[in-house]
Amino acid sequence: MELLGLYNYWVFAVLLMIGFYAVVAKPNLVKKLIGLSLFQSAVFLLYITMGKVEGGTAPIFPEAGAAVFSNPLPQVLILTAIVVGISTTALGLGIVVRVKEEYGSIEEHEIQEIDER
Amino acid sequence: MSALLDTLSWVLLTLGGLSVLVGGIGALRMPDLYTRMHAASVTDSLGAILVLGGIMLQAGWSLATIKLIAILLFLLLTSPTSSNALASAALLAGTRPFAEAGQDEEAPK
Amino acid sequence: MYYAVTIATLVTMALALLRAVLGPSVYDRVLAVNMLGTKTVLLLSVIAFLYGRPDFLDLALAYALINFIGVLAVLEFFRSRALRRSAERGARQ
Amino acid sequence: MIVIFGIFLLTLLVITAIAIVRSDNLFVAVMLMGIASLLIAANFFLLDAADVALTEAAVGAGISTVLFLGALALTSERERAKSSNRLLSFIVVAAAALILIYATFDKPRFGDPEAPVQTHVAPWYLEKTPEYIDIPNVVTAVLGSFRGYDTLGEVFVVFTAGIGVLFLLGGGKATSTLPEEKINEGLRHHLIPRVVGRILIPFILLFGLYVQFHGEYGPGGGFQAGAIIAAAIILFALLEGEKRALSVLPERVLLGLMACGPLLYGAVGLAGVLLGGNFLDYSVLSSDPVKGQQLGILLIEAGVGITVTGVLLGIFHAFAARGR
Repeated sequence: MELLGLYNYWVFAVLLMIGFYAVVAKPNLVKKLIGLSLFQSAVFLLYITMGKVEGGTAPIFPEAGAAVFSNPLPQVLILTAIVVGISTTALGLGIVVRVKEEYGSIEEHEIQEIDER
Repeated sequence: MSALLDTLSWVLLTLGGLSVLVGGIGALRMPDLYTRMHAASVTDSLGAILVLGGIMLQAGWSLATIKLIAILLFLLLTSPTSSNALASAALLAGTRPFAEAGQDEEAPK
Repeated sequence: MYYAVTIATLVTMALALLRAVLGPSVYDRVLAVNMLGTKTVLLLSVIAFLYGRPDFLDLALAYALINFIGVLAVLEFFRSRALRRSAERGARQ
Repeated sequence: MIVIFGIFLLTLLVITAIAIVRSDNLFVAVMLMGIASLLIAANFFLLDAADVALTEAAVGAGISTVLFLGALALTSERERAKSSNRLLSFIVVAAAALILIYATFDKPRFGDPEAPVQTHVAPWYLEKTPEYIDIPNVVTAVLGSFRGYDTLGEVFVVFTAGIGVLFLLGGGKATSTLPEEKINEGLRHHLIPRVVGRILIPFILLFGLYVQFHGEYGPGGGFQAGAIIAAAIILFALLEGEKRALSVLPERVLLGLMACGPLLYGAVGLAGVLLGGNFLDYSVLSSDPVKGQQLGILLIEAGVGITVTGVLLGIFHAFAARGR
C-alpha cells in the first residue's frame, strides 16, 4: 500500500516524459503540440494529486456532515491553467497553420531545408 | 416498500453493469465496423437506462433525480444520433458491411 | 453494488480503449471515443453517489451535453475533407 | 477501492498516451487525445477536484477536438518523416523519467494530511471562507477573491492568446478554390444530427448559464461556463455553417466580448480602489463586507466567462475562416 501511494507520481513522471518525447523526437509540428498538451496534462495531474487529502471530499461545503476537505489551492491553479492551456495551444496551432501556408510543410526537416536554401 | 425498491434498484444496476460489459466485449470482438457499432450503440442506450434508473431509485425524490433524468434524456438523444451520424459518414466514405465485402481496412482515400 | 457497476464500466472503458488503439479504420476510433464518452457519463454519475455527493452530477450532465460536439466536429471534418479532395481531383483533370 | 479505480484509470491514461505518440496518423492522435481528456477528467473527479474535472470536461470534450481538427484540415493529416534521432531521445527521456521516479520516493505519502502542501495556507482558506465570503465553494472563493490577482493575470493571458490567434490567422487570404456555398452549408444535409443538435443548443446554453451563476454553490464558474457556452455556439456553427453563426454573433461582437471581460474584471478592481479599498478588494463594494465580496465574485466571474466565450469563439472562427 505504501508503494501504491506513489503510483500517481509515477504516472505523472511517465506521462510527462511521453509528452516530452513527442516534443523532442517527432518532426511533425502538430504532433509536437499534441505532446505538449500531454506534458501539460501530466503537470495538472501532479498538482491535483498533491491536493488530495485522505478521506477528504471536494472543497465545496455540503449542507451537512463532512469535515475533511481536499486542498482547494492546487485546484484553483489548475482550473485556470486548463483554459489558458487550450488558448495557448490554439496560438501554437495558429503558428503551425501559418508555417504550413508559407513553407508548404509542417515537418521540421523540410522546413529547415527550405530555410537553408 | 423501501426494501422492495432497494432490491429493484440493485437488480437494475446489476443488469446495467452486465449490458455495459457486453457492449464493451461486443465492440472489441465483432468482425467489422457496423457490427461493432451495433454492439456498442444498443448497449450504450440500454446500459444508460438501467444504470441511471437504478441510481434514481436509490436517490429517491430529490434534485439529484431530476438531474439524472436530464442526463438520461440527453444521453438517449445524443448517443444514437452520433452512432447514426458516424455510420452514415462511414457508408458515404465507402466502408462496406462485412457480409458484403469481407474487408475492413483503412477508410478508402 | 455501486462498486460492481463501477468495475463493469471501467472494464468496458478498457475494452473500448483497446478498440481505439487497435483501430483499424478511423471510424472505429471515433466509435470508441463515443463509447468512452457515454461510459464516462455513467462512471461519473455512479461515483458521485459512491462519494455521497450527488450535487456533483453536474459533471456527468456536462459530458452528456458536450460529447456530441466532438462527433459532429469529426463529421464536419470528413465532409470538408471529401470536398477538398474532390476539388483537388477536379483541378488535376 | 477508490484508490484502485484511480490506479486503473491512470494505467489506461498511460496506454493512451503511448498510443498517441506512436500513431503516425494525426487524426487518430487527436481522437486519442479526446480519450485521454475523458480519462484524466474522471481521475480529477476521483481526486476530489470537481471544479477541475468540470473544466476539463467543458474544454476537452468539445473545444479541444474542434480546434485540433480545424488545424488538421488546414495542414495535413499524416506525419511524413520518421524521427531521425529516436534512440538518443528515447534514452534521454527514459533517464529523465527514472530520475523523476527516483525523486518521488521523497514525496509525502499520497493523501497525507500532514504533507507540507496541506499545512500552510490551505487550512486558512478553508477556515476563513465562511467568515469572509460565506459561499460554499471554496475553490470559487479562492479563485475570485483571495487570489483575484492570479485570476486577473490568467484572464489577460487568455485574452492575449486570443488576440495572437486573430493576428496570425485573421483577415487572411482565401486558400481554397471550393465553391463558397458548399463550404458554408455545414452539416445542413445531415437531417438527424441537425434536428437533435438544434434541440440541444438551448439546453447547453442554459446549462452554461447555470454553471456560470451556480459557481458559488457547486462546481462551476466563469472558466467552465465560458467554455460550455462557446461549445454551444460552435455546435450551431457546425450544424448551420460558418456564415449563419457569424450572422448571429458577428466578428465585431466577438472582439467586443474578448475586450469586455478583462475590462469588467479590471473595472471591479478599480471600483474597489475608488471606494477606498485596495485593488480587487471587494469588501467595500457594499455596506456589508460579506455581501460586497459576493457581489465582487459574481462580477469578476461574469468577466471571466465573457472573456473565455469571446476568445474561444474568436479562435474557432479564425481557424474555420482560414479554410475557405
